[in-house]
Amino acid sequence: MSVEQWVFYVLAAIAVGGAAVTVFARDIVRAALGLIVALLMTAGVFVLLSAEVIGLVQLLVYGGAVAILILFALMITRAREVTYRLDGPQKPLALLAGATLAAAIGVAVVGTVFPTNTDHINPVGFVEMSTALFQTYAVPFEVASLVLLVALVGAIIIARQEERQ
Amino acid sequence: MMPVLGYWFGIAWLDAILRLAVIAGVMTVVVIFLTYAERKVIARVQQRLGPTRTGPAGLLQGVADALKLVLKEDLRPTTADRWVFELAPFMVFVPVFLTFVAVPFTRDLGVRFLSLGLFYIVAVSSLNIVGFIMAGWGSDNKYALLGGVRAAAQMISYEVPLVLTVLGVAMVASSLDIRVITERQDVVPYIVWQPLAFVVFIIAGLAEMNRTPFDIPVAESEVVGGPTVEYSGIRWSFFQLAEYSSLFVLSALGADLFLGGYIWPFGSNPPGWLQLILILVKTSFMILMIFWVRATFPRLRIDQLMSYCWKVLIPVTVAQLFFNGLVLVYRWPDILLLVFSGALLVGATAATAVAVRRAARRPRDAQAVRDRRLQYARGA
Amino acid sequence: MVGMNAAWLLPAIPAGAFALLLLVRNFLPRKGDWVAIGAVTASFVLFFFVLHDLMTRLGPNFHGVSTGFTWLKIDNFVLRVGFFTDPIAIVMLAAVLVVSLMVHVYSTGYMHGDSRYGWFFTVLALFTAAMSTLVLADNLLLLYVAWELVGICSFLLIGFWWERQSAAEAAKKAFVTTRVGDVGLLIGVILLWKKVGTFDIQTVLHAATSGQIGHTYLTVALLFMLLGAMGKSAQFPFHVWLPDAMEGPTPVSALIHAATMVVAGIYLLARMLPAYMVITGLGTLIMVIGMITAIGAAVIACAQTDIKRIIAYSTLSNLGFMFVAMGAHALTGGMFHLLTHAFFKALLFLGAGSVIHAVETQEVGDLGGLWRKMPITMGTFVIACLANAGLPVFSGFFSKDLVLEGVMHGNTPYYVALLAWVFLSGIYTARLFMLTFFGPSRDHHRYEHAHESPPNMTLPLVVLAVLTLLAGWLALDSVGRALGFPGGVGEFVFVHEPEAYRFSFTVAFAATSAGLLGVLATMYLYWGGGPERARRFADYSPDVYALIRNKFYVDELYQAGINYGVLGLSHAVAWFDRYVVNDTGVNGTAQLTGWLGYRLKFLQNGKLPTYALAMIVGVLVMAIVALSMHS
Amino acid sequence: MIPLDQVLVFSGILFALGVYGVLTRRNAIAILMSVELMLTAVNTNFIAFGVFHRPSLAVGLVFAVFVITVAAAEVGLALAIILRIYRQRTTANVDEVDILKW
Repeated sequence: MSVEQWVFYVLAAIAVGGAAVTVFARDIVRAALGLIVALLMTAGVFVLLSAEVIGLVQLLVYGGAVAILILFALMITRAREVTYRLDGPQKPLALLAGATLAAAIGVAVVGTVFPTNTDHINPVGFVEMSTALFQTYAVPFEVASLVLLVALVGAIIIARQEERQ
Repeated sequence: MMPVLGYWFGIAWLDAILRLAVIAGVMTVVVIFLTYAERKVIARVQQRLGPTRTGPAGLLQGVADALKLVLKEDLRPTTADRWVFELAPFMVFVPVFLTFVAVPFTRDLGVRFLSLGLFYIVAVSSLNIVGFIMAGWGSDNKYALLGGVRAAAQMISYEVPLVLTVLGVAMVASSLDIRVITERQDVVPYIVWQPLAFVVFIIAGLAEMNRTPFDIPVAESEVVGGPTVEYSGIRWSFFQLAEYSSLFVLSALGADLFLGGYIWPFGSNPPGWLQLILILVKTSFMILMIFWVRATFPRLRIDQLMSYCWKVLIPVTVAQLFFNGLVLVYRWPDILLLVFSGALLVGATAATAVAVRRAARRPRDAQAVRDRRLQYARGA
Repeated sequence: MVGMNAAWLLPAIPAGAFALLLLVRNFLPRKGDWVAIGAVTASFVLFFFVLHDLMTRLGPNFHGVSTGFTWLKIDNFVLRVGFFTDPIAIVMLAAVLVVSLMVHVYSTGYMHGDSRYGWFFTVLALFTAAMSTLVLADNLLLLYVAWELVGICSFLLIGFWWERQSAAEAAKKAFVTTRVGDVGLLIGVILLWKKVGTFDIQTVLHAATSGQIGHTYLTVALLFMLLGAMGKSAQFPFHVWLPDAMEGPTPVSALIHAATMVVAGIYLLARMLPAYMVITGLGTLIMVIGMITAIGAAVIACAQTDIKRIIAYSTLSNLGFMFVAMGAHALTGGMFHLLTHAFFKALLFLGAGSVIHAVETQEVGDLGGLWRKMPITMGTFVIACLANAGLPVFSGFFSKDLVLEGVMHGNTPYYVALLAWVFLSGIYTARLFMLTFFGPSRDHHRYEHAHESPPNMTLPLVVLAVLTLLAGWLALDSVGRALGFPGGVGEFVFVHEPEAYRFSFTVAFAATSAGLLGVLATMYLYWGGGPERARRFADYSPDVYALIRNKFYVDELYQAGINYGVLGLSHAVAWFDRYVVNDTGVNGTAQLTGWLGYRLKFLQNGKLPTYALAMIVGVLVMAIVALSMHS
Repeated sequence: MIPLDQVLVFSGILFALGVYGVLTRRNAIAILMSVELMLTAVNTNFIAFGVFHRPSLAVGLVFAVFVITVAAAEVGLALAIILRIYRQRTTANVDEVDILKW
């Protein structure tokens, strides 16, 4: 077992732990902190998979995003609710569904023979990826940026308080 | 690879540990010196003497402070969230520590030379926002929480112009490798081609580091130290460590990106000692400038801070990026970079000045803003 | 030169007139009656061009000419509006157009001052168009459409005075009764189409005669078509609607319920005769049905007192006679009788209408001695009566002889029965005109008031009387040749080979003596003093008289069937509908849905996590199914 | 060298945890966090398939970029909506935002 694999196990374990905190924690800020742990470790996994760019993008985007999430959580969660039960009444069912889903995915992964040779990683170079992003998929990229812009404008319009209230 | 810090013993994990140790040591020394330097510089600006007693000319003042902090009791409020409270200083410090990894000091001196170094620094440096929030929330203290929220809002906002200025330089150099960027400046440093980027870089950097005039999150007169209010001893020292380390890293990065780093003005490959001197001089220049700003400007209000970021800095930096793109794609002469960037700088300065003067003439504006904020706080 | 390719214009012109009148009749002078008359006249003139063209082409290998256009096209199935012109159609068309024209003209007088004068002509125009289409149709579907259209016209015109309860009832009765037959026709058409794959009549006939259609299948299809013919031609047991149809205006009775529409059934049989000839038993069946209708109607006619009903039963009787002719495959005679009957029966009706117009009653018991007041009507009426009685020289004589001769070969019992029918015809015909025009006037007030009809009513009478006098002579070869036909009617209308009319002295003598006997006996009964002798004669057997007087109680039988059978069934169905369909089915479904909705609505609790859970469960089920299907 | 299926199992666990969080959380922000978790799991899959496929597919990485973009847009809009709801109903509890029920 190579060092890389050990590193992967450690990262994955921490990530799953963070994710568990995200979904099981009773406190929303802790949940958010668990989320950032999970996301950072996943970014580490990306780097291990030699997708450094995506890993860094993940850091860049989610560092800020999670901070914002926490801000909002603090802002709109009433004080008595911070320690209030975060979970709804359908917890057992949700647990069952989640477990079944994990089992189904596991069975599917184990039972699938992947068509191409998957015995080692083929790194995607930065230049190669940029070419794909800005030339081959330039139009989808532009559309994605447009989506982002529209979402931004929409968010502003939705969130803005009416002037005459 | 670099000969100074090459593969020691040829063992990867040992190598990594050694490097971390070196970073920690260097940073500690640098921070101790910087605290002393700041106190001295500001004292001089304010026509005081500053620390003089400890050691020759007070040189050991920093060491003494550090010792005191380490020895002090590490307090924790009983209602604080234990894990969050205790991990927050590390969450603030680690990203700075990680940014240190990618900064080249000379051609051969540096922890790691990454081809995506600039991107890496930008990505990692954004993480310490979370640390401030953790500190603010975990302390279970109103001022701390307020400070943490302020820090988050400010740092997220100013990250955008910071990234955009860095991106401008990266465009001109057409690389994300900091060494490559530095070595493209063997003739003309990028401060010439991108004066606006340089100015915005310093401003946004100040905001990122919560330094005056953007020290709103930690303002003693408002939130009594903000997120760090409940910290003491070794944990508080980590905040200090993080602040001065990031000051140092950012200055070094600014020197590399805008001032020609370890090369300019001595051609493409000056000798190693000269490179070290060059980078130290330029970093010191940056640091001194930041101290100078701190000693000069009063603190801004948070709404002014936000308006300045979203209404001035981001538009002009985006415009600069756009012009850079035009010049680079159509291969116009480089002088146009200076023309556009300079024009934008002048325009932004003029606009800011006009806005400041107008705001000063309308005191009711501030009152109105305060009223609205009160209204909002009451849940209206 | 306008010829047979213009045959489509014959229905098209009245159809155009109908459309015009339907839209703007109230804005036209005289409510647009001239439009209808002009259209029919135009068709009538055009008819002669078609006839001329047909005669130039007539020959041993000539079957007919088909013109028209595509109606609709579905894949390779083409439906045509096609017009098929052959001698059979021409004979029928002659009857239709002549009588229609006469009735149109007559109606300007008879219907004068009626509140729905324009509407009357509108429907008449539609009827003329529809009837021409029916006659000329080259495919069964178009024929069926026209068949229903004339049914509609009949319905509208019987119920023309729908303010009268009896008229509305009669219209409904006619419509419902013929509908039974129409459905049969539709089924027959569909059956034939399913087998042959086309509606084209000639193709169907060819398929039938060449044995492409199995005999059992063909028999069933033809029996259904026979049902249609029986309904339209009011054969027993569907005959009940025709006497009641006399509630309509008299010109309508003349046109639709004597001369044209009711013989559509005969025409259908004539058109499909080659197919009917394939199945041996069908001819006998048709003959039996026709014979029952003919004799029964003739007997009933002897005891009726309503002048129009007597003529209506006479019509029924003649229709039965034509059915017998068709059943005996005496096509030539049947079609010829159709033509002559159209003339003299229309004449009878129009004469009766003239009388009714004058005295405003239909009861023969209130009439009498009118010959002094209305000489023209009387003259033409007598001619029509003599033709109906089948006395020599008049057209009925020739056509009847032609049929009798056709029947006589190998069908002696039917021949004898038909001689009895001729006798009965003589009786009721003589009774009719004796009671109407001779003897003392039984209602003085009405007698005083009576007057001859205006010229626009008497002119058609005269024209039809002339036709009644002369049309019969067409049977003779020499007369036919002189007029330009290849021969007499026998040469003109035939199925397999021309059958030239050979005047048979035996048949003529037997028939004439039978008719004459009936006439003379009746004249004796009613001569001079009125109906006393006849009443005494009836009193010999009051039961039998009552039976005949009440039309063998067929209507009552039907009414009982409706009362007990249909209404009983309706009650059962209504119960089923109310409790099973409505309460359990409709309301039950609604209540079940409502109850379920009330229960299930709580699933829609507005909480997003619930919805998300449902979604995930769905995805999981699909995933598990997919996985288990793969492994 | 990490085997592909281990990465996939890892992402599957993350995804399942995210699903559980979406189903069980009542606070809208917490639900949003769980959704982020699911998106990251999906991204892991994209990248894994992208790099393990031979010849390597830049498409997987490009897709990951798009997913992150859309996730950012989604977070922005969702937060705006949550903020709006909070202003109207003074709660971010999705159980209490159920006026669309029967």
